[in-house]
Amino acid sequence: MTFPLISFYVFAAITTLAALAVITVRSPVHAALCLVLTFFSAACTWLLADAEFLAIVLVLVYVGAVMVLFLFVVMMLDVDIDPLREGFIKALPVGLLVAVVMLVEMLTLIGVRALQLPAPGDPALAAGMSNTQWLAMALFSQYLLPFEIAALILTVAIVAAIPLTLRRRQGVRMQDPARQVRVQPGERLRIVKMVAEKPAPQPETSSP
Amino acid sequence: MPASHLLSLLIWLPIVGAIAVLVFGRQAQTARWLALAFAAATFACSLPLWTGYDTSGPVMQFVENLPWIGALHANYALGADGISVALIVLTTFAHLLVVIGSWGQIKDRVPLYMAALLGMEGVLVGVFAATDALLFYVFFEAMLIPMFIMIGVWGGPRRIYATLKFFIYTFFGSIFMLIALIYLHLKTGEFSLAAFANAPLSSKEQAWLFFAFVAGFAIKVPMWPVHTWLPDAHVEAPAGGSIILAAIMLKVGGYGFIRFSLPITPDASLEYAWVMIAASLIAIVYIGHVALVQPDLKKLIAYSSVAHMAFVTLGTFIALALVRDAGNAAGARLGIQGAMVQMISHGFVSGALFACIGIMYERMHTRMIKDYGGIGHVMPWFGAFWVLFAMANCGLPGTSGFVGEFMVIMASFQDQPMIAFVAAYTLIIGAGYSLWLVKRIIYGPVANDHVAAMQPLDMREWIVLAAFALGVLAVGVYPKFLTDLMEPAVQQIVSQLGQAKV
Amino acid sequence: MITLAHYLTLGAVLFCIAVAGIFINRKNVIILLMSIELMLLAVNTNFIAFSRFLGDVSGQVFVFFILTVAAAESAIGLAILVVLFRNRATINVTRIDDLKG
Amino acid sequence: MTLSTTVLLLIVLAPLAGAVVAGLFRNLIGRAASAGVTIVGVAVSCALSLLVFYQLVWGGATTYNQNIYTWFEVGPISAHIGFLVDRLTAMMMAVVTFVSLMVHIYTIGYMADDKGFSRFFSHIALFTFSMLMLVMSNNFLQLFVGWELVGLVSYLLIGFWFDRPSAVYASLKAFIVNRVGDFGFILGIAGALYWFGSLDYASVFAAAKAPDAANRTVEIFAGHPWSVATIVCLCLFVGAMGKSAQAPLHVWLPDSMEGPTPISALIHAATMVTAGIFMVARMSPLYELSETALSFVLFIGATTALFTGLIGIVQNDIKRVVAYSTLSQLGYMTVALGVSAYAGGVYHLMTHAFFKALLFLGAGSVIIAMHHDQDMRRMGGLAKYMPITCITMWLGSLALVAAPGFSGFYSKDAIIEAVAESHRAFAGYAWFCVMAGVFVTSLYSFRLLYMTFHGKERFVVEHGGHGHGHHHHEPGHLEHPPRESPWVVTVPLMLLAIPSVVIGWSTVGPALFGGWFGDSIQVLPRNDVLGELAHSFHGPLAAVLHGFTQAPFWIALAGFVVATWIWLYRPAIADHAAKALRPLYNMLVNKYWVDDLYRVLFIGGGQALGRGLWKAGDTAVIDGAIDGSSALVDRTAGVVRWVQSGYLYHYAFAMILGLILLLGGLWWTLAHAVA
Repeated sequence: MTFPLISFYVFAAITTLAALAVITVRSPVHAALCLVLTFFSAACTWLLADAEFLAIVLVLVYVGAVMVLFLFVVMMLDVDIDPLREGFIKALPVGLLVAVVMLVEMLTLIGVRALQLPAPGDPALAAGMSNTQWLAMALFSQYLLPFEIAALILTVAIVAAIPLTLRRRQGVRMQDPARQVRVQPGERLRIVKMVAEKPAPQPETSSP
Repeated sequence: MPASHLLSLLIWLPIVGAIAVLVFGRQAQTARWLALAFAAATFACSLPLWTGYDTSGPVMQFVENLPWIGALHANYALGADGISVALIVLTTFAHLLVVIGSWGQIKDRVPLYMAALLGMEGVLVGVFAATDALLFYVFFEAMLIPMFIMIGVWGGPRRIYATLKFFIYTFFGSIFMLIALIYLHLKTGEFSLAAFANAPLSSKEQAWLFFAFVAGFAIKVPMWPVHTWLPDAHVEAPAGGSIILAAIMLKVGGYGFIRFSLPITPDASLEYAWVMIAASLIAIVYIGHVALVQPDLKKLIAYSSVAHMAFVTLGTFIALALVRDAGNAAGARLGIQGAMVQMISHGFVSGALFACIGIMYERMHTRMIKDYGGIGHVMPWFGAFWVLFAMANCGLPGTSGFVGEFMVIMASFQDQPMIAFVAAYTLIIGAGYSLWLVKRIIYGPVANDHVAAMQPLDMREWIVLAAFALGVLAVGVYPKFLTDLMEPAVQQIVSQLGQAKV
Repeated sequence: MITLAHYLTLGAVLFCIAVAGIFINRKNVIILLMSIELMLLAVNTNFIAFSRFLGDVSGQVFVFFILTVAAAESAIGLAILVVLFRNRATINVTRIDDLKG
Repeated sequence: MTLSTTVLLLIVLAPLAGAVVAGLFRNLIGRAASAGVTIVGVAVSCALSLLVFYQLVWGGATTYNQNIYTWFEVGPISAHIGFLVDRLTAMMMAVVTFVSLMVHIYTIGYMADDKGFSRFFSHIALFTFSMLMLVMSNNFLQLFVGWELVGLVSYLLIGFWFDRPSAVYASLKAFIVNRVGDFGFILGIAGALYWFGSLDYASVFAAAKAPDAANRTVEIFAGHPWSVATIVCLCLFVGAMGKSAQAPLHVWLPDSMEGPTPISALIHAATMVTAGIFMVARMSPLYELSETALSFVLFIGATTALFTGLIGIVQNDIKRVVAYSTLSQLGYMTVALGVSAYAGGVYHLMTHAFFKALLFLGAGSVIIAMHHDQDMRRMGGLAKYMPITCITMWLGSLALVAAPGFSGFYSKDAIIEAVAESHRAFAGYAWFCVMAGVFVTSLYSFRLLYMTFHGKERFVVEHGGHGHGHHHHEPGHLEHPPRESPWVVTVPLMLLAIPSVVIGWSTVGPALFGGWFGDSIQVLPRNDVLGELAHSFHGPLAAVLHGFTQAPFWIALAGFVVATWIWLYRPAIADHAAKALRPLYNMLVNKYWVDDLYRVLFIGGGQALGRGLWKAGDTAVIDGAIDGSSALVDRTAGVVRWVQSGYLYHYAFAMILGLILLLGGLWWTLAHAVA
């Protein structure tokens, strides 16, 4: 029982428990916070696998950005929790059964016992560089195009999220420069044809 | 050779035109003029095809070949023999007339309509020009889209039913064709028609392929008993759509039989020729009688189209039986020539009849025969055109309708006089339904006030009908220009038919 | 000694928890989204482990991409959620059945 | 010396040019010019035809047989447009163009008030063109083209007054009955092309001369060898039966009288209806090969000759009497063909063309005088009002009943004697029919003359003062007394009367017995009945004297006496006879119920069949199957669509379940693979 192994067990246990909490706690806010914990401890297990860069990215991006976004949304929406919890108990046995069956299948299929292979030396160190450098070498040479595309996808996602949530409120007076530029003279001035003088009003023929 | 991109030009010019009409044709009038310009230009460009086809040269001319999908060995391969040339010129001719004829008939969403027409034109030319099976298939299916739009948007009250029936019916058939093409591709590794024709195939393979092709083409022709989509589609289609459908689209089926079934599966075609001949004969008699009692003008003409197209399949498969069973190559050539002339002729005649119905519908907004009567009094020119086209429809000598029927009857007599006997029944029943129709709508006293108020033909309608009449008479009086054009192709087909694959 | 099996087991456990989460929280879209994030985490863990134990950088590169796409996905997913809540005033999945055939 | 192609082309194209100009530009050039241009066209054609006739008969010109242009050419099979001009053709051309010219002139008077005046001229000129194409053809294809084109013009002209439903009905009937004939005709052509290898007359006839031509057989139904020549001849004759209105395809001709009278004279008496006779004569080399076919021809001709004549006796419409007489005379011509006396048939065709055109035009003249009333029961005593019409009609009728010396005598007498000479099957039956026919002919001809021109006036003249212009009158009431028709009407009558009387004198010898037709008509020696008759022929005058001693003359005389007695002196007898012989009378008035039978059987049956196939076949079975399969898909989809609940978590479950199944499947497979 080495130190890394003990650390791994600890972090793995925290991860698992936190994940269980995510799916069972009542309040979405708590669930989000548990998810943060899950991610954080998972990042620690990644560190144990010498994937420093990705572990940090997971913490920064997920814990720092995505989970905050979750929290933000959850707290912004005034969600009535009770109807959403309906059927929780009823579905619990089925959910557990499915999960357990799947877990057994997976572990058996993967042949976990057969994969007790010890870790070889750190490939990054073997290559004489840090993990971050090692990853960057691959990313900016062999995977440059996918990298660029990923960047594009992120940008598109940001741009798409804005119009999705953008709300045009009725009755708000705003300037629209595009329409101001597009305007045609005909829309501004209407010339009406009419006689120059009004005809004299007919004398009313009053009936007795 | 400078003219070698002519076929590409004929395919893409109208398609570019369609886009141009959509982009620039916001105003209905602009769209019309633009469409007319493109249709006229395409027609003008198709004339060199006809004049430039050298009947003493190789059979396939104006050949183009560019790699298209490298992994599949599919090529953008075009070429035209006499049959293709005739059909392409017919296509451009009919589209030009339809653009003119639809001038005032379509008032709603003109740019889209004109674009659909032009798109249709390009695709149809592509069908007739493709010498690569995959390219053919793409055009074959693309053809459905503009027609789907035309019937679905400008159609009559039951247009949704009709479009669905039309689309699913024809699509159903062509899926089998696609399977056959894929099979042939796996077998030969190519998509070129010439490779398919040379592929060695066992008789069992041929039988499967034959019926797959029949499923695709018989529905398109349409042959009895898969004809029922046609009357429904015609009834709901706008006049222009009907003209294109009857004059050009049905020809794709007959063309397919000649291009695919006969060269690729000659032995299976021979084995099952009797099925095709029997179906054709049934169509001639059965459909003739059904046409007789239709209360709806368009249905009547649609059914008569089915009966006339039966001559195309009859001539095609009689030729096969003749050359293989009796070694009668002369008779076989007569049969195929007859079938091809019948296709061209039917293009003129049915196109003209649907144009006439469109003109009547525009004035009366009814297609029921009983609402008409005595039109000859109020529209004398129109009456004369009607009588001419009705006579062509029943195969009067001197009109185009006669030539094909005559050749096919002559050819089928050589195979088996009883076949000719049944086929010649069209003389009687064709005259029956065509002229009885004339009697009810053109002749007799003026039926009602609406008929009395019908306006005589305007200049534009007159030009359309006169152009069709010219075509009908030209083919009828001097068919040699047509038969000479197609003779090398027919000769090649017949010589291919003579060789068994197994 | 940490072996590959440890990581894979952790991944499988996380994944199955996520599956169970989907089952038992089927009405709450937010928890559903969170479960999906958990699944992705499980997958990423596997990738990292394989990358480490096979000495191949591709696994880590993939994790990188998955993180990117998952971030994009959750951004869009949450945006949709907001719009959904604005229009329906609920995030109850049982009330969202417009796709019913 | 050979004939000039230019001249022949001019003969054909001059009427066509007239027709096109008058047809397409009639609004531009007006009525008079339309009539003028067509008359000029036909006159040119007539003059040149007579020139060709002269060149062939006296000028020593050889037979002309050339193609003008190729219609189509498919391998060894080619079809041409070309001319074959020999004496048979030349005679037909002369007759057609001459009668046509007369009719054109006559039309100016007859159609003077009709608004379709120009259209009518363009149609009859077109008819002249078509008929010339037919007779001048040198191949089967062009024959068929002309054959159908004359049918087309006949259709257009019968339905000329197309606001009359009866006329439109008659035109449709004529066309479709003719189409039944054409149905056989085209099969005959196909047979000739297949078995004799060509569409050209010359090649076909050459092939028919081959020694084994008569013995070639074909098994259309296995086990029944049929002679090829018989099939071809019978099929072709079906065409002739349609065009020449032989029973049972005769029904269209009486109805065709709905058309204007000039075309009744031109098309339905003198020219078009004789096309069938001409065709069979032209095909004589083929027909000589088949005894069976000729016997069939003989039987049909004899039946038509007698039984249609009988109907003529009970008709009251003046034109219908003449129409039935035409049917009967066409029967005579067919009989002549049936006994291989082709020259006799064609000769009767020629004389008949003149006198029957005369009779029709005369009837038309009477109809003009009676203000387009055609019922003979409202005529009588017209002789004093219209002497020229009366005299010419008498001359025509005498020719028709074969009074010795008149043209009809020579032709008809020859036919009767030829039948007597023949030993073919049905010759006895035919002899009875033609002899009885002589009596019948005499009866209806004189009945017509008496009812129209003699006896009591049965119309009422209302002397003017109403000022009603064209008010519709009671039948039989005239505004003013009938008067003789204008010169454009009477001149053609007189011009036609001349050949009706005299043409037999000079032509009978060469035409019937002198081998005048040369190679155009070929008769096997054993069938040559006219050759037999030639031995007893000693010139036209002797023939007349001989005629007085023969049975036909006395039979005709008996008819004359009976007709005179009944219709001139004792009109009541006719009614008594009609009452006494009620069933017979009914049968004749109803035309043996043939029309009614056809109406029920073919029109009703065809429509019922169509309706049945449409409703039961198309709608119920085919569309039923198609809509049924789509309904099946619809129903299946309706059942399985609950799967698509729309709930996200259902889809998620499905995915997870699928995943579990997949993993389980993989597990199972691996376990087995290891084991």
